[in-house]
Amino acid sequence: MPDYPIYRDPPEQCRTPDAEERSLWGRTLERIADHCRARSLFVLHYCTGCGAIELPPSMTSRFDLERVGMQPMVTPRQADLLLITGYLSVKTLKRVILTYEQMQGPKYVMGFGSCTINGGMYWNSYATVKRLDQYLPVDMYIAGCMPRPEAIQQAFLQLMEKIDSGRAQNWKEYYRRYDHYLGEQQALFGEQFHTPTDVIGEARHYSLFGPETLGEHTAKLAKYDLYHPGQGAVDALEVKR
Amino acid sequence: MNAFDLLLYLALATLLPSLLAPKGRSGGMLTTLAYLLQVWLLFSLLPSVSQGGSVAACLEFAAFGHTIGWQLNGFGWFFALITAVSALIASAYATGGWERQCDHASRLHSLMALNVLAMYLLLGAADLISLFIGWELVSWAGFLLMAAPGGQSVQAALRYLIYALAGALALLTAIVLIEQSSGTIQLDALRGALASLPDGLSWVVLALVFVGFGVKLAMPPFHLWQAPAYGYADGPAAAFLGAISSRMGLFGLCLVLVQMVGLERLVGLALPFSFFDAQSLLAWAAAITLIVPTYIALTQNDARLLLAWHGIGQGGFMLLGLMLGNDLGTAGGLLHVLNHASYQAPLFLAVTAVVYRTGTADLDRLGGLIARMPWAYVTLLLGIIGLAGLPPMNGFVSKWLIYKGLLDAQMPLLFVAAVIGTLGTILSVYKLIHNIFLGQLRAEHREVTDAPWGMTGPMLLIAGFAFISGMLPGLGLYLVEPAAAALGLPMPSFDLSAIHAPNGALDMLVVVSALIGAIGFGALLFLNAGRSYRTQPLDNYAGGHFLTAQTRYQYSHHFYAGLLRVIGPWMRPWLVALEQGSGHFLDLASAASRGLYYHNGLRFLVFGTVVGLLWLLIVV
Amino acid sequence: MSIALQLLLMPLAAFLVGLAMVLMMRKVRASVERRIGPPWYQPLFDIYKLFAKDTQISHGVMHDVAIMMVLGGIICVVLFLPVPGMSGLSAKGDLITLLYLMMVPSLGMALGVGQTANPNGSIGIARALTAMAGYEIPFFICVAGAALHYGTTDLNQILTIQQHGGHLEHWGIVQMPLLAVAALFAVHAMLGKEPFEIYVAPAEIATGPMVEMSGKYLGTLFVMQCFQLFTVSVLYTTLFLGGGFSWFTLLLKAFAVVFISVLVTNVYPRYRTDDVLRWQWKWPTGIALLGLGMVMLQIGR
Amino acid sequence: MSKSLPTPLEGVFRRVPGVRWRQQAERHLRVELSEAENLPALLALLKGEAGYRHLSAISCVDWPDADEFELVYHLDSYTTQVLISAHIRLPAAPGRYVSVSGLYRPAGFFERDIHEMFGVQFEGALDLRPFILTEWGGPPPMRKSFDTEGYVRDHYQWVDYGPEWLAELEKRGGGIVE
Repeated sequence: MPDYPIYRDPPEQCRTPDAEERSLWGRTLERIADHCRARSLFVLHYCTGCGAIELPPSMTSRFDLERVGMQPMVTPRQADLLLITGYLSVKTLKRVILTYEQMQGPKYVMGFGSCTINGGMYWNSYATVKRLDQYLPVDMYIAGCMPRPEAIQQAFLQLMEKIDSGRAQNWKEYYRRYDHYLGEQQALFGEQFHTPTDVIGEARHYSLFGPETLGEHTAKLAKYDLYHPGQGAVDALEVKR
Repeated sequence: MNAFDLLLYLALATLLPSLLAPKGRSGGMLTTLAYLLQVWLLFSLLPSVSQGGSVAACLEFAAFGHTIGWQLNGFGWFFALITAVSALIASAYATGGWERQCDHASRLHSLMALNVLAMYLLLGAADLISLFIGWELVSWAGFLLMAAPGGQSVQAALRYLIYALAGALALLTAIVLIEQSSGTIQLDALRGALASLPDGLSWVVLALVFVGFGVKLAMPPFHLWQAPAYGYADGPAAAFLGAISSRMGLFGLCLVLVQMVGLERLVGLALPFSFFDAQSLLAWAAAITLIVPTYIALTQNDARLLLAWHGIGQGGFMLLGLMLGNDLGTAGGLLHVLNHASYQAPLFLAVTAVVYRTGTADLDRLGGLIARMPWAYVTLLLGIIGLAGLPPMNGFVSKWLIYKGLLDAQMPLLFVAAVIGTLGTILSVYKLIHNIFLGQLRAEHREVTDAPWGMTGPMLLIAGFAFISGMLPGLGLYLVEPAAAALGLPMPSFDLSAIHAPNGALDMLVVVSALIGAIGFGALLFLNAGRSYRTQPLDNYAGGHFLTAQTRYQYSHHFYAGLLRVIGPWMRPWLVALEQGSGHFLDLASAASRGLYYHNGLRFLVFGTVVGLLWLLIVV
Repeated sequence: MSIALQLLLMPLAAFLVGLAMVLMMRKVRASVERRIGPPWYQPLFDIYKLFAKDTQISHGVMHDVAIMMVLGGIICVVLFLPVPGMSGLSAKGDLITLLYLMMVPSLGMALGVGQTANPNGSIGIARALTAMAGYEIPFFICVAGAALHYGTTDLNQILTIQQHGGHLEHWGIVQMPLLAVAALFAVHAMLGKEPFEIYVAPAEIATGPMVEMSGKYLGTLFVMQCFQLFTVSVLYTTLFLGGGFSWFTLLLKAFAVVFISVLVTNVYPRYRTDDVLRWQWKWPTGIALLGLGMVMLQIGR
Repeated sequence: MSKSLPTPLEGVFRRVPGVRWRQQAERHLRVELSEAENLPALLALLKGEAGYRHLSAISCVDWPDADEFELVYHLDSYTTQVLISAHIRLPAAPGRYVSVSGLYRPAGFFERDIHEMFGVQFEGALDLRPFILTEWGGPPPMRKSFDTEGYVRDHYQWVDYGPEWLAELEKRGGGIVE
């Protein structure tokens, strides 16, 4: 058996359904919401790698993703779907993490090509990240270096089907296992790495706490005493390399 | 010993407390109480001045065969009431905590009391001489109040004094001409007396009166002094001056134009071979007063100057309303005097509260104060909605009246000029509130808190009145009625909450309650659509950049870059150059004439005899 | 119909018609780009998804209050706009009140965007107000001309004057052709359509005012777009196209107005801010002044 | 030595000691300097007399066995229109050299890049802060002594994609997934 871990699909943990899910009214509302979320995906217009060139053809007249309700949006606040189109240099990953944390609510990440799975063609480069799902919860990968618009379209349809059936809850993992993700990020960027977004505050606010939300890595954030919502800028936020 | 005498003596008495007890707040407290008493006295005068009645004071003396006395009619009463209320709010604000940061607070109280006394004397004038006495006292007291803080405000006040002296001379010649032509100087006797003057003489009188009173109302070309003079005065003094002081010019102008000359005569007084008559000329002067200062205000970087420039602009609105002559225009013009006072005062007080806490009024060094000074934000918000004339506030009612009046008087181009002025106001007020309260909070303002309650209370009170009188315009119109009756101008039919006109009525109670109801419904929709998480201002989209407290992530300097690229070249300060030019010319002329008699007695003798001979020739 | 029922039905009708107009806009844009375009339910699904977002970011109390002000303002404006069968509160507030009420939601949005403390938003609002200064002048000239021509500013009276006798020649556009054309340019800019759409410039200032709006905040701005399309087009129809005898004719005219501006928008790039001003103050203002002159001659001033 | 030099270059090469040049291509001259110190003088003369105002790049070559760095300055002139690449050798140990950003301002960026990638220290350089590898804590990566694969093996985790359907396919010896 090789010493590095073999990728297995995560076991379908039976999550404890919270109160409103059981009530009929809550279930129908969530069902309608999932239906609408599937049919109106806002894609973030942020091209991180070489696959970005495949997106314009999939949006314009030949493949026309607006038929399924997808629109390119400019800022992470308005977007639901983050496309990692190819290899991620360490520098870009830092901005991708900030962008991901600025996205809201049910958000989905889709990795293009093998570079996001195990480094792909740049497997031996010192500057690129090898496994994207160490740093962000990824919903779907598309094989192909780089996948053509037909493959992208088929992937989007699969993602929509996954959202429609309510199985696309992977974004909550970022809150439930934030300590693990933060640990990986600090291993890469240094112990003082943190983003202006208050992920722990949001987890507490939306009751998305998991066993691994707080841990030894998040303890390092405490000394920054960052987050006073509505209090104004805090000068302890200086990011040291 | 009627109520008007009591009012005058009380106004004299309010000088004393701050003179006798300079230290501590007792002087200020007593002055505020005195103003409260004055307001109560004025309200007790209401029944006797409505329907054109007037109250004569026993202060009277005879000189050169004319009796000079004082009596308060409805028109004077209306302005006196606004003066008293503005002084009350300003002095309450000054004693509420502002005096801790100001060494000359007691001097401010006494100067303000002096101003109020001078204004009563002007507003209560029964004849032209007492009018002139009151006018001079107002100018002199205004100069003292503006020069109180010292430094650059003394320069601005001196500049005002020069304009005021020029205005006073023009006014004096006008009074002499009126007295010669009509034989009497009693205002009641002069009612409509100037209508029968020959064209040439009436044009001269109009021009002199326009210069005399226009200086105080800061009509262009005399508008250069007012912004620095009012802007750099002390906070409460600026609020008082901005609210009412320049409306004394409007009082005088209307007294002569509407009461003595009469609007029909103005329409009849046509300029040869041009379709301009006196009324449309004055209306266009008001329209220019409305537009030019508003767009100058747009470019200001100091909050107080921006507000002072707006004070000039709104003066144009009032005159425009009064020049129309139809019922809606009159009500709009006079109501705008009250409305403007009710939102200009809180605006100046809110900006003073910001200066009190942060030490600066420079729009480029402020930002994000809403998180720290919410009550100052609420006051400024109500004030700018009033200044811009948007529905929930009273500013909208008077602007609506003036717009309807313009449309009924079939003057569409003036309507468009008024709209251009309003658009300029909307743009510059958003710049004001955005640069001070919105955007990123600066690191040095993180511990700033709201002004003490003694200051926030009065400004919220008057801003609240502005909102209430917006919801119920009848309140303002009941006060305006005696003034219109005294001037002999028609009033539209109105009740507590609505103004009725055959071709388009306005019921503010319905409009405001519909707005508040809809906002309530919107809140209902908004609040149960999922919970939102309050985050700190640095958690912001910056194109992937990590924001830190050191990055200056705020757009406030050169706020309307696109607009200024178009209108920038139109606003080169050529008038300021003209003013400085005339100043230099006067210096040269005085130096040259001094050369005549200085150091040289003989040349002076020759000069003296020549002038004497010339005089003899003319007189004989 | 009782006033309470009208107060409920008018916003609902406005919202549905607005949704249809947004759908028409996106379909026309798709067909201009030779695409199929979104399904019929797309605008509604977008808005429902935004309102059903699980997490949303607010930047302060004023950010929330401003969005409520926007929702309330747009609903309140619709109550004063007479539509066939429902005159709502239009007897209580006339044309000038309606135009000023239309500024309340944009002021609310401006304050909310200011609170989000993002320079992109502030630049967007500065540009939006500059564009407003651009198109409001010709629009108010047309409003002044129309008010003088009809002799009233009460919208119901304007409708009855134009629908008098049921035939065409009393319509505003027939009596005042120049004013109608100038007003059309101003309406095109008021809808924030392409040549004059300088405040939601995605390429330059990251969608301007909407940069920090997530979830229900963005949903509210989508709803505001629907209401604004409805209000502006029905107001233009009321002033110049004789309003609607029935709902069908009203919608026909309103869709025609929006259709013209949508066709123009899809083939034009975006002007610079000062070019928008120069253009608006030159052509529509000139035409409007000419039209105003004709109206003044007509009423024999 | 093939064709004769254009006249301005003739004068320059004569006056700078230890200059050996070779015609690399039709319009390309390769110039080698024995002592590294007179490179700034050469550049100044070329710029002054022969119109070499354009420094298109500075590249660095790592000779691990000779334990030396070789700096190559690529210059071009719009008047003489002959590309010159000036080569100098530096001992790798101190890895220090003088900056030419005074003569050519773009050299500031080239030197900053070489400093980051090879660790060569340029005195008087405009700015030597990290330029591209802002998140990098390791040694200068372009040196041949740097083991890329070893660095990747320690700092990054692999993943080998092995779902069940692929395992069965391998058992069947390949084929197409139904």
